[in-house]
Amino acid sequence: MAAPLLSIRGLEVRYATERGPARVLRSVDIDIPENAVVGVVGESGSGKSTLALTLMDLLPGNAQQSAASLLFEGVELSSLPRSQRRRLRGTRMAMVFQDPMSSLHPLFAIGTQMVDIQRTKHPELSSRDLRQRAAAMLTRVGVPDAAARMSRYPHEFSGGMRQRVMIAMALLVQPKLLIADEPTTALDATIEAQIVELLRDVRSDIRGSIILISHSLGLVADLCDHVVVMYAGEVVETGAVDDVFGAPQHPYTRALLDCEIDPWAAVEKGAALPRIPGAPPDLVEMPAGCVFAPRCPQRHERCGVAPALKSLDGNRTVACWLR
Amino acid sequence: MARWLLARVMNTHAGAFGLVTVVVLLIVAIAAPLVALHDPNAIAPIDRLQPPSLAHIFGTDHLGRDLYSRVVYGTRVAIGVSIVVMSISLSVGVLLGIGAAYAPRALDQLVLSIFDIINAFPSIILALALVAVLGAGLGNLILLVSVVFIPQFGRVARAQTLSIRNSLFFEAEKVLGTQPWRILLHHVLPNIIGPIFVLASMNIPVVITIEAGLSFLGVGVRPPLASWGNLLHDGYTYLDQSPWPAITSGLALMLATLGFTLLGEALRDAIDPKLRRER
Amino acid sequence: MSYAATRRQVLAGGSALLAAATTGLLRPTPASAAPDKIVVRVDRDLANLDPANRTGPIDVNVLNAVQQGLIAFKPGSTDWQLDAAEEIKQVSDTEISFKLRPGLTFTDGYGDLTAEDVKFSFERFIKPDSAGKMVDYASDWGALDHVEVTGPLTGRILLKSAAPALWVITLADGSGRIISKKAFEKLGDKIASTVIGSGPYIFKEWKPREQFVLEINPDYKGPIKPFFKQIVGRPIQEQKTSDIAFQANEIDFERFEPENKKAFSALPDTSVVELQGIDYVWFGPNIEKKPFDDIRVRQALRLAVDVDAILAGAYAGLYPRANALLAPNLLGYWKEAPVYKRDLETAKKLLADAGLADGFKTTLTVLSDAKPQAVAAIVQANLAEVGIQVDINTLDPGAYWALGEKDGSKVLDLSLIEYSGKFDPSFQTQWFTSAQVGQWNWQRWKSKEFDDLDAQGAKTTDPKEREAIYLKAQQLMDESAAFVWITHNVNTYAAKSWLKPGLLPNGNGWLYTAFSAA
Amino acid sequence: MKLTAAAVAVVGAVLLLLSLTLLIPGDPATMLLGPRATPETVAALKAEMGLDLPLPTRLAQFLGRAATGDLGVDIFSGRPVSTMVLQALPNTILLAVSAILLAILFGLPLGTIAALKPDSIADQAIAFLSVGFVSAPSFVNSIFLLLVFALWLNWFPVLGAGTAGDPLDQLWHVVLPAVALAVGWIGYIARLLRSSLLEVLNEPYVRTMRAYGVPESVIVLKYALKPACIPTLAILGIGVGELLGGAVFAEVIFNRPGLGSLIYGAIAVRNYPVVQGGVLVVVLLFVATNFLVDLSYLWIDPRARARLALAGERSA
Repeated sequence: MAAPLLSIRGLEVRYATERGPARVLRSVDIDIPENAVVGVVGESGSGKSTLALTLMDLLPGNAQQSAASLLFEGVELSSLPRSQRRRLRGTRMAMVFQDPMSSLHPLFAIGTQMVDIQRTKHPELSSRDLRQRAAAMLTRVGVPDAAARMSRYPHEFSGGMRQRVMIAMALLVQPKLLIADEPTTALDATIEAQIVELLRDVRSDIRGSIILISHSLGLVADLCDHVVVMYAGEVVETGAVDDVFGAPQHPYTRALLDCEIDPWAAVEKGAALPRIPGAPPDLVEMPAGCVFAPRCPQRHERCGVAPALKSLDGNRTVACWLR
Repeated sequence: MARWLLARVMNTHAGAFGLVTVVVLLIVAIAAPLVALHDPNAIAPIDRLQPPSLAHIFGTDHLGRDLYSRVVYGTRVAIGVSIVVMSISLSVGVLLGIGAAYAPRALDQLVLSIFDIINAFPSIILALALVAVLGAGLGNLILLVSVVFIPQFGRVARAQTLSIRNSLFFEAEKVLGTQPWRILLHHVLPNIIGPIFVLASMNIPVVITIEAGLSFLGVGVRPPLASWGNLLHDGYTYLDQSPWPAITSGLALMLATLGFTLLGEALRDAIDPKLRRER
Repeated sequence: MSYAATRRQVLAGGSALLAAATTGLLRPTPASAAPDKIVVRVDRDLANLDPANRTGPIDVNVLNAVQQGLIAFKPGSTDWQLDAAEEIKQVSDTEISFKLRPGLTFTDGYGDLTAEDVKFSFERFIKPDSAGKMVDYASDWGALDHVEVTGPLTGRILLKSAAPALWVITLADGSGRIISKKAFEKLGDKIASTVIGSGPYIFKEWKPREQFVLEINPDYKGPIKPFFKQIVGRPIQEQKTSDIAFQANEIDFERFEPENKKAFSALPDTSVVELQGIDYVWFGPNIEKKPFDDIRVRQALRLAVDVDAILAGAYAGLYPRANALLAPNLLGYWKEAPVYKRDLETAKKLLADAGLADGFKTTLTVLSDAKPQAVAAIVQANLAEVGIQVDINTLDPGAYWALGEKDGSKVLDLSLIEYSGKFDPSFQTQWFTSAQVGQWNWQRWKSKEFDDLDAQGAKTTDPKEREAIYLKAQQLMDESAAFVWITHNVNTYAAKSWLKPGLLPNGNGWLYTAFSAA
Repeated sequence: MKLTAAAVAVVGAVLLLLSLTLLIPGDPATMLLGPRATPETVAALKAEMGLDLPLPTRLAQFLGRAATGDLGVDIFSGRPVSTMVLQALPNTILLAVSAILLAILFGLPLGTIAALKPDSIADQAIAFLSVGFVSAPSFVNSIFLLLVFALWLNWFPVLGAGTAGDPLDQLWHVVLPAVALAVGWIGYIARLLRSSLLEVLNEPYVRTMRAYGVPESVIVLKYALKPACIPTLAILGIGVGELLGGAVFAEVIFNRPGLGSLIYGAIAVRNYPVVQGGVLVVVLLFVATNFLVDLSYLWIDPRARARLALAGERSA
């Protein structure tokens, strides 16, 4: 099978806290195939967003990462100098953030912002051209009378419209890898549905892969080919969406699904948080053994030792002793 | 609480420096009679404007008075004035502020516009205008500088009180029939103290400067009472004959403002980072 | 050109310092030869240039240069010379006749100076103005009855009573300035700020709080020969700033604190002028108040205070000691006045006799300037040694001078007072009469005999007799033991070495016409 | 809304000023006449100055006249206070404006540098300087600058505000006093800007820019500096007040014929009409600048514009 667009091996991320380092990502291995849409699911605090920021190299100052390998289009990212890493952003990679309100600059017209974000990708184009591209793209993502809206400020847009702008930005730079971090969570149900529509609609425009980070299984089931289930900073199960959701192998995946019987319902009532007895572990003082053990209905003596991610048939993987 | 605060303040260099300086100044101010080596007003016409010597470690001024002792007593004036001023404007301001918050709209408005009026004057200018009328002197100085600072405290107190009055548990307490003064005591005051305290400590260096400034202009503390401002002005006048009066008093003044500024900021960051931007 | 250079640098965003250096070089460096323009420092701005309502020496000095009197002061003396008058004489005790020089003209085309103008100028002082208000200096002409014009250029000044003081107090000084009747009627209130004169200088320009400019009057016809083409006066509030400006060659002449004499003498291209004053600084009790009503207490005060220490301390040992009211260069100077040496024993004894063996508390009221406060501090220290505890009450000018009205002085215990003197003894004695109690006689000292002497002295014309009168008057003051004389002041001036200032003995009277090259 | 508040403040200020003159010990009349005053002349003069009227009457008169630009007359020279004040005003404005410009000119870059490399040597040095600057009172600075740059180095003039009509000469004379006033504010602005810039650089919208590889220089200079300046702007409002206060010292020490030295000089001799007029104009100046500062928000922040428009509709 073809080499993946991005392959992550042994990714570790720590945040320095008053109480000591919090290990938010631990020995994470993920492969993102070419032209695939990969969903990353898990409770909040499972490290989904950290994963995204790591890939974008946008981790805050108090975070330190180390990865055995971070291979993107055959290039080892972790060995790239920062300047070149920067040049990847806005050209090969782009990201759509969770909260469209705070993610657009309140003091500048969106036109200005949409022009500046293209410059790394298209240094050759004049500002006028960039403006036209931006306007066109706004129309594409369904912002009415785009040309005029270009000179308006974020606070003059509705939440949904803002998210459309964010998506437009992402499309403008034609990234090979687009990361969408909870693109719909901040929106209310009806708007969310529209944005989901839009995402499905523009899916084909992107000649690359998409990582869709969400805690809404419904959304993932709806948009993704592959899914990665994360818990407390570790990958517990991966595989094709239908397989994983159809026949979950990891108790945690099952638990998640149990909380959300009908994915569509979830979408309607807006991403209900899974209710699983107990709480995720403290990332500063991790318990030994399987991270999920404390909350696991099928816990047994072997869980005292952490299970490795093992491959099953139909190239899925799971980290549990029961398999 | 106190220990925690101390720790927070001491853990930055600036904070530590500020605290130490201020403590030293306070000791000097309180123990001035012990710290000073001579009577600050003892005149010795013969050895006027002497350079530093063993007898007079800062030298002497134009009347042969011991500069070191005068600087020491100047510390007492500077710090005394600023503390008294702060406590006056603090208490008056807080009372007015809380009062306004509880008072009927009209009264509240009145208080606010009084604050506005006071704030319409640049502080030094207001002080000068008041001096023009009341005349100079320690008492008047304290009085009029206090007026200048009342609004700041008033506004903070009022804002805090209002936010509590509009909060849910205030309603709850009312329903439970708790007396207003209890609520005041248990919920309002504790919330006010932090910011007010910070505000006061941030304003002390300002007051010190104003006192010195007015005294420098000869409309502040009256000689022979020693004030850094007076010393500086005399020093300036006799600069050709001896630079020491100007240098020593000037340095004392700057050290004090520096110390209090640093301490004030350390306290602010420790107690209430939100205030960082306000002034 | 050089400015252009500087401007370029500034426009080029060139560093301020560079540009600064250039202008720095442009600034006048001390010239050895006298230029035709000088800049003098005045300690406050001109205020009122109407001779009859002037506010002090700074105004008068300008008026004396721009307007003529019948007579004018001789530089450096209390003596006078002819100016507008070709001849003038005391015909009798109550009559002075004068004859004006022909062809004197006012500036700005206000025509010839005639006896009519003289009459108008002088009689203004004794007639209330349109608003019914007397001019501020009315008292200068208190003795005037009227002026009679006997010809275009001749007239007679007729007095109600003999007034020997008239010559130096009034005729030669501000109140003797001759203004143009025409101008006055035309300008009205504006004469407070516009000076029309016939004098050696014209009042060229006045930029309030920046500078005033005097320029030689080409049409001046009179005996006085001004030297400098232009004299610029710059008001400077802060003494030290002025000192620095002098050292930086921005001004050529200033008065400075005698304490700084050494420093100034050390400056390059600088000559220091010292001038004994005729003011009188003293302190004393309110003798209506206990315990000061007891002469023994007053004598004790006089002996307990160390005047020499005051002069050494507060006056840096540079001021001459005063032992009586009148200064050495005045008529009536009391050479043999007793010089009281400090004598604590006697002082204590006197207090004991007065039943105050263990002293008492009292207050010393002083003006809020540096010197009075220094004096007060020393007096405080001195009196403490005989058990008298002194609180010092410093008042700023407004409050202090307010003591001179509404019987404000009633509340005083001890007070330190400084009055400025004039060239005629009668001017000095007038404030100590019983009539002045409640106004300027703050010590409320009443002596019938003194009152008579004062009245008599004001009328007597014969110098010898007058001298005797004023000596007696001062002896009375001495006997009362109510006055502890300190100094007549000394004035020190710094001038660029090429400049010779024209000063009058009182120190603040400057004859701009007499400023010349050294 | 703000305007009315300002108006109230100003009127109140006038009232305050006038009522103060009631408490005067001794009065200008005597002050003016010195040891020559007879009760009659004093009385006459007081009548002339309207000191004998009851306060409300005087207030009404003063406001009425002030509205027409008449602030009464100098009790010594009889010159209209309004002219005196107007002559002084430009000098003070020039001084204040140059001081502010200096403060911004130096404070902005320093603050930015400090924020770009937090806790670097540069940052520490700047922090140290700033604190030092903040604690140096304007009159100490004035004396120091006067001695060093005017007297010893002779680079700048000592006296006054320069000859009117020669901008260069006036610029010349304003340098030292302006620096004396600005120094404290350089430090203050630098530190304020540093902290707010650091906050802004952690905002999500900055992260968005980074996510598209927008160069850091563009991010800081174009996108971060603008929002970071808002708090600084707010402080400038107050700053002008302190500047006008500090101007008194600078003007006295450098003998600049400005409002501060005018008021100071008048106080010493109890020239109340001048004190009143001078202070009133300073207050107006202060209130006006604060109003301008508020306006400048509208210019910077579109949300503020929106809010204003909204309020407009409501009131309409």
